[in-house]
Amino acid sequence: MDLAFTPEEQKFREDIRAWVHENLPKDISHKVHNSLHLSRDDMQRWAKILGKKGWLGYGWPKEFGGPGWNAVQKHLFEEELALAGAPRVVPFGPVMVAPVIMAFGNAEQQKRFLPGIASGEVWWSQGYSEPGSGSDLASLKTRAERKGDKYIVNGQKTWTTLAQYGEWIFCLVRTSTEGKPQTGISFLLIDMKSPGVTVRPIIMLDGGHEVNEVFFDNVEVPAENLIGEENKGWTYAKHLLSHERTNIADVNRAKRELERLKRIAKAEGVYDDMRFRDEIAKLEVDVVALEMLVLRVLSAEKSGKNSLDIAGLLKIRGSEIQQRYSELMMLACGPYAVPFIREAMEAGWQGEYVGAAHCAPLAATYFNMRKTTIYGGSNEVQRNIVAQTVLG
Amino acid sequence: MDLAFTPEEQKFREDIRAWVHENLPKDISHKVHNSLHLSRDDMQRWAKILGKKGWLGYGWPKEFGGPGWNAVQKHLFEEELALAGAPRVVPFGPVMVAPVIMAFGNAEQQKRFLPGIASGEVWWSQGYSEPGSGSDLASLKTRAERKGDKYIVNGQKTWTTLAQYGEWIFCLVRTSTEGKPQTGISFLLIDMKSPGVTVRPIIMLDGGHEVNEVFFDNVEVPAENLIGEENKGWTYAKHLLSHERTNIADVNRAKRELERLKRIAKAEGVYDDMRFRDEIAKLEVDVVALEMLVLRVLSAEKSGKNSLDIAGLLKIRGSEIQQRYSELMMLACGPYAVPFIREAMEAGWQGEYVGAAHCAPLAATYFNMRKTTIYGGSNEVQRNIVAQTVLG
Amino acid sequence: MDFEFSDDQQQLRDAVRKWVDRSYDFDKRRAITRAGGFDRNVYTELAGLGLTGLYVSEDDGGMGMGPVEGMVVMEELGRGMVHEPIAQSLIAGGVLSGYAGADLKAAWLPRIAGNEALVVLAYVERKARWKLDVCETQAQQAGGGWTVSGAKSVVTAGDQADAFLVPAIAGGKMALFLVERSAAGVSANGYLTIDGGRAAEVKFANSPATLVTTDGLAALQHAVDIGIAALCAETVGVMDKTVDLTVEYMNTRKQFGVTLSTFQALRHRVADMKMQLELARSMSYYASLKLNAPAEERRRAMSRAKYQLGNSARFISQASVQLHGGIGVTEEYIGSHYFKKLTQVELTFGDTLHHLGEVSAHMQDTAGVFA
Amino acid sequence: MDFEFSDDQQQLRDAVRKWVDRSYDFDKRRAITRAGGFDRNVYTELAGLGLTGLYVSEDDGGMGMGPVEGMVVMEELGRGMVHEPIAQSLIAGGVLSGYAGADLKAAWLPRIAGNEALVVLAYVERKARWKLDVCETQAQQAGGGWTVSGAKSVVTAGDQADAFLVPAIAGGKMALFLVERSAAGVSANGYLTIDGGRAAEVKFANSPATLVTTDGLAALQHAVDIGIAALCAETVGVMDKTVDLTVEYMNTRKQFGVTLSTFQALRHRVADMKMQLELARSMSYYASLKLNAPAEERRRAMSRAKYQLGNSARFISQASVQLHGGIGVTEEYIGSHYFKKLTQVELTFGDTLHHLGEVSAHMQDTAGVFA
Repeated sequence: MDLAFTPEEQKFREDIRAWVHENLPKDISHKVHNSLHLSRDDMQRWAKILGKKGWLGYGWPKEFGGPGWNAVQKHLFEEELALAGAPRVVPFGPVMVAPVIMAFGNAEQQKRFLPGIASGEVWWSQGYSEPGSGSDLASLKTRAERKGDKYIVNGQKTWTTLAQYGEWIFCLVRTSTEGKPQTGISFLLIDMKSPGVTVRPIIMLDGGHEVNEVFFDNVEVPAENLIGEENKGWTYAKHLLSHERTNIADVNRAKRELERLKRIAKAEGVYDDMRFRDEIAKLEVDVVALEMLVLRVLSAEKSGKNSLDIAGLLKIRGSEIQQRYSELMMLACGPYAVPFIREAMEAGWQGEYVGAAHCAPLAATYFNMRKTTIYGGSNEVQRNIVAQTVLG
Repeated sequence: MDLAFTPEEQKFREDIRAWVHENLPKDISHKVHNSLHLSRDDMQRWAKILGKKGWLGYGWPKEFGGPGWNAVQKHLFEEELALAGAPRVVPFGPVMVAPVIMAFGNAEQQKRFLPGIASGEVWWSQGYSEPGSGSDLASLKTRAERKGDKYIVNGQKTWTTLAQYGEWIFCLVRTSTEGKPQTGISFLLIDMKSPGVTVRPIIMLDGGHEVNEVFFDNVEVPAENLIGEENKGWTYAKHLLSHERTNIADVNRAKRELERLKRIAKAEGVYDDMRFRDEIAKLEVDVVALEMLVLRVLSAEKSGKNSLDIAGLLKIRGSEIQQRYSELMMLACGPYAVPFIREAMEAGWQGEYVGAAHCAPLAATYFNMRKTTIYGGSNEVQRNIVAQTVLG
Repeated sequence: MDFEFSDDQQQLRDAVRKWVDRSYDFDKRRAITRAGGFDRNVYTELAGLGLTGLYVSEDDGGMGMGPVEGMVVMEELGRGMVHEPIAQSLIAGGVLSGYAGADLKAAWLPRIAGNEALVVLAYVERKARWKLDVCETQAQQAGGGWTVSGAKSVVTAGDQADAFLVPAIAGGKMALFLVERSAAGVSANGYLTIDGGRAAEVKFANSPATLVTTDGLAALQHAVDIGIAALCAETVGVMDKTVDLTVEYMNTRKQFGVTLSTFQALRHRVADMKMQLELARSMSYYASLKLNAPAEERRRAMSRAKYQLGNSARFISQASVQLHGGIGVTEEYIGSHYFKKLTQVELTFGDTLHHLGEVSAHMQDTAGVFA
Repeated sequence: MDFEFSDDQQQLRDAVRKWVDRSYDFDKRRAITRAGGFDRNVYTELAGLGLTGLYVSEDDGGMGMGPVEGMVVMEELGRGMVHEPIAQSLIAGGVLSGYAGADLKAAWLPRIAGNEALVVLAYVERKARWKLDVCETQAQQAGGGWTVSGAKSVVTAGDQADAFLVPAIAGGKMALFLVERSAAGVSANGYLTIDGGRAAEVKFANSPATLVTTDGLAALQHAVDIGIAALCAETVGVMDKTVDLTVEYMNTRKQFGVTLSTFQALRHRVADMKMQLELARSMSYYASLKLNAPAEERRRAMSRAKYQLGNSARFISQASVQLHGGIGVTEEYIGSHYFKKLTQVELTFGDTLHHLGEVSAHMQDTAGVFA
């Protein structure tokens, strides 16, 4: 047992840190550090910088052009990016669909899709949820009917994050209504420029446009865009989920934001108010405990001995912590968190801030963070899963 | 709307207060104020004092010899007793079985049983729960078979509070296995001196002997001890539950104990520690809010207009508050709550207290209070009930 | 001890509810937010119902009513999340009635009751946070009158109001002044608030002011307490509706082939919401019934109430969004606006931690409602 | 970064678990409680396993092991709720090894490791509560030696121990002394503790004492930190077993015709217990891995850990009893003893609020495990 990273791991971390320091545009990290609005250009600019270095697919094995890092290295990479104020890697391409294409796609598909994902050129979206299928994803209804060498897709996806920028979308579609709901689902890649695809914004309670409805009206999809076998899509999707582990805890971001919370509390004069300070102290312990939990999972993966099946705990705790720091930042500003001036949440606003610039986006961030206990399998679903592992 | 009690209600309160001051033995109130062990004699001595005044059955209508008080008067009476440090009236006779006998017993039964209950002479116990029937009370199995003019009772009751002192016990027994479980239950009064009745102590985690198992082995019970009709017992028992309303919140005791908590915190030097003091402050608000909730129910009863169906809320909140003040008292004493010296929890102990006399019973009380969220319909069952009223 | 509403109070409630149902639906409210978060026409309608003059005596053209009527009105306005700040009229009516001289009363109370003047409290300062006794705004005697200089933050409808109640330091001690928005040196920079309503930064530069009272801190405390009682009642209305919406959704929305209301874990959450709602309602009653108590007792009661309401609002708002799932975090769904409204409650007249501190600092040896 | 146990550590764990399973079942433990809460023969058995000398160097007859081994041992002892205080031997071994002179080490460490001497920390004072720097016990230099006078409370197995580590003020500064129980002027008044173990009030009246170190506060802080790390590990063991018991009961006990584990609201409670358990286990690792860090970093880590463990213990103990229902509050059921043990954890080496205060007072600008 040892808490310290090995010298090799430390060296790895320092190399990443130096590179990020050199290559992360300051205007972008400024926005991240201050919860200001990130444009499509910001996100894609950073994605392409990573892509050029070969690190956008930082979880990829060497055979597909990735760095072939182990779990600890991936964690250190994520941590250095987060602490430096890099935008989160938009996961739909490199983290979500790419592993599925690698594992279940054919050579042709791999050759066709992976380079655009690795370089950050092509923006992918995820088409899973539907209006009637939230926690109960397997009940999805979007149909794909095979007609010759094409699928005709009809239906609707929703909560599709950043689909307004999407060029391709990977979808779970129903290709059969026989048997259990899970067995009739296929995994299809769809060009969003195809006729019949419509994207409609969903405005969130913070006023932001982050998610969308995506409608499919007799969309023709070449059959060659089917991943693996028809009706096996559920299996592939589950494989994908198993690739998301420690990252869902978002502990690195939590560390960054906890430091920001302390800065804001100091600026607002509440860091020395024992009542408020105690709330930060509680969160401090929460973050340390979450990080230890994450490190335990990493250690188990590294050793390959006993895997720790606690992804549900990481999701629950991580999201609770995200909500809490966003809430405390807002409370730190007190009355000055009340103004809701959208322009003040953009970088470079020349208006007069109410209170201080750091106050402007805090309520919006608190609102936005409500999603974290809902998406990616709501915390209630996660508790079901945890209970299942404990109680049977 | 008016928060103040009417002059008549105030006068009523003052009369009660004066009488209690005059008649409550100081040795008994000393024990109550300090959570020391109450003997059977203590409890019965007080019951007989109340009985002599005609106030043991303080909830009884005039026609049965009670004072005929309204809901507010009953509340004021309970409050004055609680604040003065009177032991809680042992409810099984005057509060639980008596109303059932009044409502569903025949004249003969009323004549035979009510006087002994009103005077405090006869100690009653309650035979509801069984080893297999806790929250699911209707699944009870204790059988009563009619043989001529007798019932032959076989089975077991459990969690029978103070049954070691009991002379009579009112039981729910199964007289039929047909139909829904609820329909085959009868309400039977059983003389605990009958052959075949055995009482075995259950020692609680605080080391106290408060509850028992009661075994019935071919116990002969005269058929005249059946209340109302055979197989209608469930209805009577439910009637009984509807007679327990605001009292289950135990808010008067909470007020007394909150004051005690403040005294202990001062003596232990933590009243001026902001962190600890804040915990008391939170409880202070909890108690005020609970009292307001109780007063709202009383007001609704008094006005007869809109009844407030929130007994479940009173039970949940009241029990949580009881647990919390017992926990805070223990924490106030810190390391001095660790010793567990049973003799030091008796009045008049001549030994050397560790820390201070007030520290001695605190952990035991904290342990004992765990029961409050379990008994009388666990808080989970109460939440089911509340959810039913809200969601249908 | 009586918590029943009189027939008159019930009629008042019905009248306000009917107005909300008829004249202030979600689309209307949303349009007002888009237009800036305040609609003077709506305010005029509310004045027509007599609500702006609730705490103004009948002699001065008001309704001459008390805290219970104020509570009834605010509960109903809360159910509809009405932006237009009747609570500010209650504050202005109450404070001027209680602290101003006869001339000032005669000049302003009829105008408040008659909707000629929207008068709002301008007291938040950058260095004060929730403290009422921290004030950098200064007052100077000039000729026969006064001027004030300073800046006040997050003033409700501050660029729409006709006048402000402004605490300022006069001769080393806090006094309370009335300043008209049209007065020289007054500027108001308005913006939307997180609940979709309106507020402003208001600055005073040697602005002519009328003295309301030299007992400024007492008047300010009283003003805030009127505001807290009104806010508590409003919050009860907001939460009541939030619970209704949640219940309706859970009984409609299906997952895994059954309605959400089938799941015990979610049912228990709703039971906890009901608990928080009823505790909050109880403490709102308590606040209104203590609003005319002596200052110390009144202030203790308001802090207790605001602490409970803050806790309840936090639990109910967060639980409601969570129980709704995705739809609960969308702008188009009304529920998310209830969430935002409840968030703003926390950030108004002192947050929950602040009032915990007040409760803690002013505890007595005795306990309970009558202690 | 590696949280895997070595083969040696795994073997140590297995050995202790085997001993607990074989030699310390519930009946045995209960009998020890009835007989006073401490059994020297059991302590001797534990010494036979090498546990009393875990932190004593091999040169001094001990095992020369470190915090991770201490953690492994304490977890297993926790699972069995073993009364006999190995944590005290860890403290005595660690503190004497770190702070005592060569002679004192040579005289006592072999006896501790060899079970000839049970040495326990006697530091709680009436006026100190959880503060380590409040001490009224006085030390006087007399001839070539020292005497101490004062009273220490809730000393683990205080009337069974052979010697005490006693902080006392010498020349205005805290020093640490070793006092034998057989020394003149020592009295120990023993009693059961709430977990069924044993403690005592110990008084010293001009009792001959040996100076361990003049750097008494640092040594005491270190002693308590060794105790906290051990207690955290022990608590993980206790909670681990508590969760197991609860799961077993819920999968057995039927209500309404189905097992308790069928009810979603109860299932979610179990998920929350699992959460608290794993957070606690993580922080117990953290505590043990920081036990040899520089004093300031070490102390900060121990407070963070004890705060988490306190919260987890409270939640798990209370939830476990509640999920059991009636049986959970009976003396005859083993689960209620786990509850009591977890209650005592809260009252040992500083409660949760105390350690929150420590975390709060020593926060840094950075965050996380490596900050």
